[in-house]
Amino acid sequence: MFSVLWVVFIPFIFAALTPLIQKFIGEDRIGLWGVIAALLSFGGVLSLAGYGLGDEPLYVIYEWAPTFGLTLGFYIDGLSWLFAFLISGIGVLINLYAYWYLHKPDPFGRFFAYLLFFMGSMLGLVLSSNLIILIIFWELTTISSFLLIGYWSHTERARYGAVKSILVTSVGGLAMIGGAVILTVITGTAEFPELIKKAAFIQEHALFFPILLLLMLGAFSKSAQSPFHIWLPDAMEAPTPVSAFLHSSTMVKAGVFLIARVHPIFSGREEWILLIASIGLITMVLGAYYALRKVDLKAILAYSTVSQLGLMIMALGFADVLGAKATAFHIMNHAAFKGMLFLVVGIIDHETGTRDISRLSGLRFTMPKTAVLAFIGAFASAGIPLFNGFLSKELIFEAAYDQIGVASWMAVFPVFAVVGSILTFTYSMKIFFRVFYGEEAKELPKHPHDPPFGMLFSPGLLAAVTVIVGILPFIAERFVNAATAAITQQPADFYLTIWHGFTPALWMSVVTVAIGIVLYSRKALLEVLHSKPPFGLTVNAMYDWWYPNIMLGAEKLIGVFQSQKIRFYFMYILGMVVVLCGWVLIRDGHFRFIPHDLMHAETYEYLGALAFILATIGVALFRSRLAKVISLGVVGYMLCATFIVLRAPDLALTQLLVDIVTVILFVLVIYFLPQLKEVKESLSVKIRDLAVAGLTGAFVTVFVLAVYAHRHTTSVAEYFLDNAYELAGGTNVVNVILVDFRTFDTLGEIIVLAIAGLGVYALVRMGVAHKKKKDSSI
Amino acid sequence: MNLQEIIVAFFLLVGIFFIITGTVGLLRLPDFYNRIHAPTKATTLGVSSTILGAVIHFYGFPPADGFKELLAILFIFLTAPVGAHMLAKAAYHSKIDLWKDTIVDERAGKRVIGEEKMPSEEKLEKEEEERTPE
Amino acid sequence: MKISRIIFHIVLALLWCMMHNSFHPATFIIGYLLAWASTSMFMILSKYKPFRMNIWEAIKLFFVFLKEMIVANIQIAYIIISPPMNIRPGLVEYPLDIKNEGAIVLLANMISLTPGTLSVDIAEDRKYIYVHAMVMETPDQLKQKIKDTFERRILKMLGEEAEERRP
Amino acid sequence: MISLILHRVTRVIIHILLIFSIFLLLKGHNEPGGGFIAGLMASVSIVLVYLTYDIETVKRFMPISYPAMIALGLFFATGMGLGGVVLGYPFLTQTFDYFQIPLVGEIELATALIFDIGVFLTVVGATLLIISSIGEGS
Amino acid sequence: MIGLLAIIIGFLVGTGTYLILKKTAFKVALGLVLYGQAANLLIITMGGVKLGEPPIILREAGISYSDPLVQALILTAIVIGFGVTSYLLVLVYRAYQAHDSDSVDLFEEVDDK
Amino acid sequence: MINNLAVYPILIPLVAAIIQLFFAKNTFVQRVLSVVSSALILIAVVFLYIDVRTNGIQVYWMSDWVAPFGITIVADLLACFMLFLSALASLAMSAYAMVDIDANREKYFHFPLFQLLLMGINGAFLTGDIFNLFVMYEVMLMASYVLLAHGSEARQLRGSLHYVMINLFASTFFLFGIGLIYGITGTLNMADIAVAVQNADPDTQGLLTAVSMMLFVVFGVKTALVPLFFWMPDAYPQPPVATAAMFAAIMTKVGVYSITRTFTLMFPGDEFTLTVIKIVAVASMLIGVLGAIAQTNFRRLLAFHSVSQVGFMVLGVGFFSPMGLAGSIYFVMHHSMIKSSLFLCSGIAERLTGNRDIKKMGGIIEKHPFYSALFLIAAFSLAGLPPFSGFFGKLILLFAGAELNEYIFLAAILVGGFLTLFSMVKIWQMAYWGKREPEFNKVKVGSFIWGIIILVGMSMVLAIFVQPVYDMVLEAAEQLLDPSQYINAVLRK
Amino acid sequence: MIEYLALIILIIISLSIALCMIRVYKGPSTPDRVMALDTIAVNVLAFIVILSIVLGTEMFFDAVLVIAVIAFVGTVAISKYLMKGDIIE
Ligand code: NA
Ligand code: NA
Repeated sequence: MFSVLWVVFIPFIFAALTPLIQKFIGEDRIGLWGVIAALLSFGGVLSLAGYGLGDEPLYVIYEWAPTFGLTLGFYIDGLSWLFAFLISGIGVLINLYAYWYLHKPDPFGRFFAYLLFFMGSMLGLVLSSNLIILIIFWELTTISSFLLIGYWSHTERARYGAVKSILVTSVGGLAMIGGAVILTVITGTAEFPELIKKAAFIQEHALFFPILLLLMLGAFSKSAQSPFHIWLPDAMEAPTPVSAFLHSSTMVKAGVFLIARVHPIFSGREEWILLIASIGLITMVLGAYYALRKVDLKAILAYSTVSQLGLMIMALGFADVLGAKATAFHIMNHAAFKGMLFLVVGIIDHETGTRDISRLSGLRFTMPKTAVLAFIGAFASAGIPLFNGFLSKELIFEAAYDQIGVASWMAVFPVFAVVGSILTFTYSMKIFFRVFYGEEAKELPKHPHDPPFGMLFSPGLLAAVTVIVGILPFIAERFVNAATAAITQQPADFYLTIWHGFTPALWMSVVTVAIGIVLYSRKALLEVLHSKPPFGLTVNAMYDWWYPNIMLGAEKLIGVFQSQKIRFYFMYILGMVVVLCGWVLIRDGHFRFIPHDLMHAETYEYLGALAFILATIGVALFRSRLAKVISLGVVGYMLCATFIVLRAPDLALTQLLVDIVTVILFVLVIYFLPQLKEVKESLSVKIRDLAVAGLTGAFVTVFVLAVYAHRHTTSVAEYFLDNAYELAGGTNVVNVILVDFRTFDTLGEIIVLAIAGLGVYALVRMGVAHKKKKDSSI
Repeated sequence: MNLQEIIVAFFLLVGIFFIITGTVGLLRLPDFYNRIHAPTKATTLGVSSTILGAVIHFYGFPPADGFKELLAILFIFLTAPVGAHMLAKAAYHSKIDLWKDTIVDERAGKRVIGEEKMPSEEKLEKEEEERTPE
Repeated sequence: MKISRIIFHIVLALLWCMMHNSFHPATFIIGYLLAWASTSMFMILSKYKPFRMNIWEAIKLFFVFLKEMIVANIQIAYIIISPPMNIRPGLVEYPLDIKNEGAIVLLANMISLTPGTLSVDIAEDRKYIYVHAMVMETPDQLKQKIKDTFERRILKMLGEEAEERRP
Repeated sequence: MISLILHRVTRVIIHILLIFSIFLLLKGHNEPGGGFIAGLMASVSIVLVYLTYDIETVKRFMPISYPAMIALGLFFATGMGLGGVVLGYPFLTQTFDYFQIPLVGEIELATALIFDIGVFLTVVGATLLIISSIGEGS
Repeated sequence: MIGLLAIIIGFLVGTGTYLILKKTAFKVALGLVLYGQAANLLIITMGGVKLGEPPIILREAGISYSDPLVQALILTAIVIGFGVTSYLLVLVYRAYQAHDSDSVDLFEEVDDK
Repeated sequence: MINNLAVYPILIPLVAAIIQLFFAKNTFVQRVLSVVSSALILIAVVFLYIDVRTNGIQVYWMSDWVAPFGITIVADLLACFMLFLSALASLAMSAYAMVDIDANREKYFHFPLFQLLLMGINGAFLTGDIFNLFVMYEVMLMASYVLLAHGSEARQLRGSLHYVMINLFASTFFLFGIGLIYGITGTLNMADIAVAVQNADPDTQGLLTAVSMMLFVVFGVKTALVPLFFWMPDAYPQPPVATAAMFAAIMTKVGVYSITRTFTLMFPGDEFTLTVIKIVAVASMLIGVLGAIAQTNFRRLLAFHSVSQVGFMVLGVGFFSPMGLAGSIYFVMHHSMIKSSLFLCSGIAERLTGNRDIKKMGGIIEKHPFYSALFLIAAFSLAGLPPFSGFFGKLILLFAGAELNEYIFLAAILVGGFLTLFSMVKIWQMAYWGKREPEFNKVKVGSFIWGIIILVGMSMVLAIFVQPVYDMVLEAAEQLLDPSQYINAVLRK
Repeated sequence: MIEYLALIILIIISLSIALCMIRVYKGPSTPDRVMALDTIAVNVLAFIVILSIVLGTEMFFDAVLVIAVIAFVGTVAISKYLMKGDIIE
């Protein structure tokens, strides 16, 4: 049990300690720290081989947040162990390679911290038994790969690639979260073993397809399936070890892993095949086509990866044992040869200073060792016998061919599998022959030669695996069987051999190679593929359009509302009040004209009200500010009189005093303010303002009357009247309320006043002296 | 209707009479300097007799109590002339013209009131320009 | 000086008592203390030139003023209300005999309180009060009237004699 | 000097106003008035002094720091409340009692008055701080 | 009576609204003062306009008083409104000093340094 | 002796402020008092929480007058959480302010004003009286007005002009609302109002809904919901960063708190109300984040995010289920920590580069990797990426929505999360990535980041211990959904 | 009896206040408006006195006193502004 935690968390812990260790052993040697971490993790994985390759999986759970089905659970079966094995194993090689690859002024410590962080996340992802925990690690790989891709962030391209990768993959990630939450809520669990038990229930559920689609969006975006594939080529801006690690064997396979993981839960229904196999197929063909059109070696490899991932996903989409088996095998093989190819490209880039296929040629003379490696990688990729790629591709052909039996339209799968493979064969040949054959290239940025042993070691090892598995495939049998059993939840017991006899798959391979050779040797045919983009509007162009335009659009949208003109803000608030409250009032029939009985009043009250209203309107009407203030003063007096009429002497006093002080304040401030400019308001603005004013005024009147009609019959005020004298010792109940019953309000009130005072003081005193200060002599 | 009521009524009527003349004067008189005489009337005699009437109403005649109320009269007599004076001075200062039929202006040509010079004449003039309501 | 201040204190204390509607000694003492506190706080504001005052003349002045005010009120009221407005307004320069600033202010305020006349300003050299009157026959008549009704009596009250200083 | 008349009248009336404000403060518990009204009253009267004199003069004869006055006011109000807490009552608990004082008779003393004084001081301090700050700001 | 009061409140709010829709900071401040007064009037209305004695206890039986609680609330509200209004006014004036404009609209320069 | 625990969070800052005012010239005493006050509140809140957990809702009668007549201080679990947050934030801000606030501001009452702000905030969380809530709001707002313009720089003055006006305007509607509530119910005590609302006849119910909508708009303005938020992005970037962080961390939450309280206790949500709340919440979530995307001013961008994040919290209230409310509270906690640390981060970035525009920044990670890492954690937490607190906040809301079959809102949460990530990535790649050899002002970053470390650390605690924290907030949510607990505690003791 | 009279007077006073508003509207100068404001203050004062009679309570007299003693401060402030432009030197 412990070793599971060990495997997952060792890289994290080592990553976190990197800055500290770097201080001790020096930046130059921090790479060794990474290698040690990876080795420790790899050792842990090996120690778990018994579960991964045996019959009984390991399933450990640490409770975390049961409400959300969150358990820190780990599930080690053939599938997850295979992935963990690849991740940690290749991780060791990558760390080793990077130790030689990096050079100043790159910050080494940060690189290895990111790399270990990524490795840990990836291990957590594949080992977790819980869908939500898987997603958590999934997002961690997103974050860490974001940091890795943007490692050379001083270059525009690196930032672009990193941003693109995180944005595109997190679209899927978020969808996945949605799907996982819904799935957890309807089933009550997020544990894969539990979910598998409930597969029938899930497949019956009305939300089956939404959940599947949401989860698959995650898988497709991570595994760069069309149309999400766009991020992967730009992610090649990362240092080559990163590309080799992330984009050959680990991160991009997370999607494949997820599909394999949920295979037993979802694969029973047709939607599965329709969705997954088709997307895989499209991606495979498109990816290979793009790879063929590229001249940058890394770009070729990137699209090649896209294509290969499509191939695997297509096979998983078949939802049968053969597809699962083919995928499992191809995952291994692809990791080996593609990882190696990336490292080789890294070497080429490192030694020649360029990755442009049109500038490179004839490197076999100067870099013979590298050439051998490249040869193995390219031929494995092309699916030539004796290399491992051939074997797994053949299995996929077989699986695809079998689909014809399921439904006749599914003949598209074998047909297009061949088409894709032809393209793959062609670009693989390009990789090797264009770079290593032909005239020896002149004018390269650097003088090429074979790299140091350290850099050759990792690709060399992978090359060995490629060849050995290609020749002696039974070595991989246990791995593949265990993984297949895990994917299909059925015992799997296959033999892997080079020769199956003259099966349809073999003929498909023959056709592939034959047409491939024709295609590669006929330059004219290649030219056709190169020159004309089949459609103008590519997904990439859409992304590039969308990225700045969402900002521009947001700016425009916000600019419309956030006009920085406060009158509109007021109108929004008023509008919201009037609409919400008004709607309820009208709905419930509270909206009526003033009833006659409510209008009963003394004559003097009518006259006073008239004066009040006149004064109120005056505040708005007068043009001179002083006149406005005077009118406001009158309003204050009228309010005072109103308070008297309503038997509120304290209020009348307060209002009077406040009125005077307010008038003085206004006059004081008028002095400092500029003359009111004669702002010509258009008639429509005036009408608008009047309409808004009238509407709100009427609304408040109606609201007040409606509430008054339903006024309380008893209130707490009676208590105050009853007890003010006996219990609080005062006859002025208002004052008693202020200083006794509700002292805290009064305390708050004077605090407000105190702050206002201090605030004004600070405001006036702290300001920079106003340049155009009025001549103080006046 | 007893004597006290009669006295109260008398004072109230006198009060309201002067108050209303004050208002009428405020409306009718031709220029600011004439108009300002009107409120003086309302404040002095009008308000005093109103208050007196009220005091008698509440406390009898002669009032045995209600000194506080009477204090209001004192306050008015203290403050009213100052307000009127300040306002008139300000008006004169801001060059508000005397009525065309004013018979004499012995201060003409000596417009400067007080020690200091006029503040910003333009400013006040502008204020004047704007005084017509919309 | 002391005495005038004490008198002022007493007046203030009496006002305090009036506010309370109570002339209880305790109230008075509290009022006196408050008056003392207030005048001490605003020391500068409480410095008065000492002057003697004839109480009898003061009372007489008060009633004369009352009479004048009532008469003027009625006159002016009549003018305001009568349909043809018989006003003869003017701004006159009223020459002062009084020297004491406090007394000048007293006079000026009396003028203002009497309807129909208003002190617009006191000249810088304290020699004139500028009076706006609503009705006057001639400026001299108006000045004479002010002199006779108010200024002389004020001077009397202060125990001074009016210099003959005809305008 | 803006006006002799204003000067002279202010000299007299300021004391009346202040005393009146104290009157409003003290009787607020039983009749209209109270700390806030009294505070504003006192503020207005001192504003009158500001209007009559210039700021420098007022500063000279009234060397009061308004921020300190505010602090003092808050101190009174809060301190009164805390007094209750110390004695085991909730914050801001008020009490009152009637006392016989020779010569004066029965008077009521309420802790509310202390609170009201706090209100008074804060209001005066804040209002005057505002007005004098603007005045000075010119 | 209540009808009249409601109409007055409506006018205060309406006028206040008209003013706050203006461009001049000073007018907006005026409008807000009117709004505050409307609020005060509204609250006292809600205490009822049944018009008893002012809430100063006369210690006699059978007297009905007007609602003291609303009055206390309004007093608090007036004070708070006064404090905020004063601060706002000074802010208006200081903002004018700083930018030489008493418009309420913000400028670009406010956005970024 | 009575138990004064509930009133300490109000009392401590008040007393501290008064003492600080007396020590107006001694800034050292003021600084120390600031930190001490926050620490004391924090301790008091922890004890208060324990008290509430063991003895139920704590009710404190101010001035010794029983409810509903006097002002009642009520500490329930929600209030405790909010108090905890405000104390935590103020502690972090005080630590930051020690090095950030300039002498001039210190001289002009920065510290006492801050304490009074805190008092207003805590008062708003604790009060059980609707009018007192208004008063506490005003204390808080008044202090915030002053702190916002404190320093009187030109752009501050103008920025705060809108802020003051809008809030004054909204406060008026608050008063309208209180008046109308009193008119209908005849009481101001929130528990008493709740009883009155329960007993109201059907004819009056509609009126009460209308009044509650008015309050919703008021709180919506204060908490900056769409379409009421426009004042906020111009205001919050203006003051010193410690102040801005406090505003962002706690002040907007007061509005959320009030909405929660109003629509759980006084006007328990009906169909119409909840629909309105949810629509407004979603609009805020999306429009707020779009606003953030449009900005390049660091602080404005963060301010816009608050609009969006508040939408998440209010959405939880709109769900009106235990899980929804729990999610809302959790989100409030997460956001107050994360948003304030982001603001503090922006302050450091400004100091380093002398700029507020991220376009003019770059390469911070090269020189200050640790500080950059703190920012990154906070940024990704805000964006809701796991394993940070924001992820769990969102997760709880997602679960709540899924349980109620509110799939549209689920989608909105996810879209909002994506756009948030977009904008955070934008900051990161513009300001922290970039130049290889950046040139910065001399800043002792080490002395600034303690506040950030506290806050980010707490948010990590929130994330790691999500289950216990969730259990705690769920308890609070259940308490909210059972208003009788509150009512009984207040009205019958 | 007196109450009836007082009621009539009240009507007259409120009419008077309304009429004063005409002067506020017409101006034409600021001092005219201030004067109208002053007159309104006086009218309100009288209004309160008379209303006290109608209602039979003396509780409003403090307001009377305050108007009497305070109203002129506003006038002084505006006057000083008109005179000097600056109301506090
Ligand atoms: Na930049
Ligand atoms: Na940059």
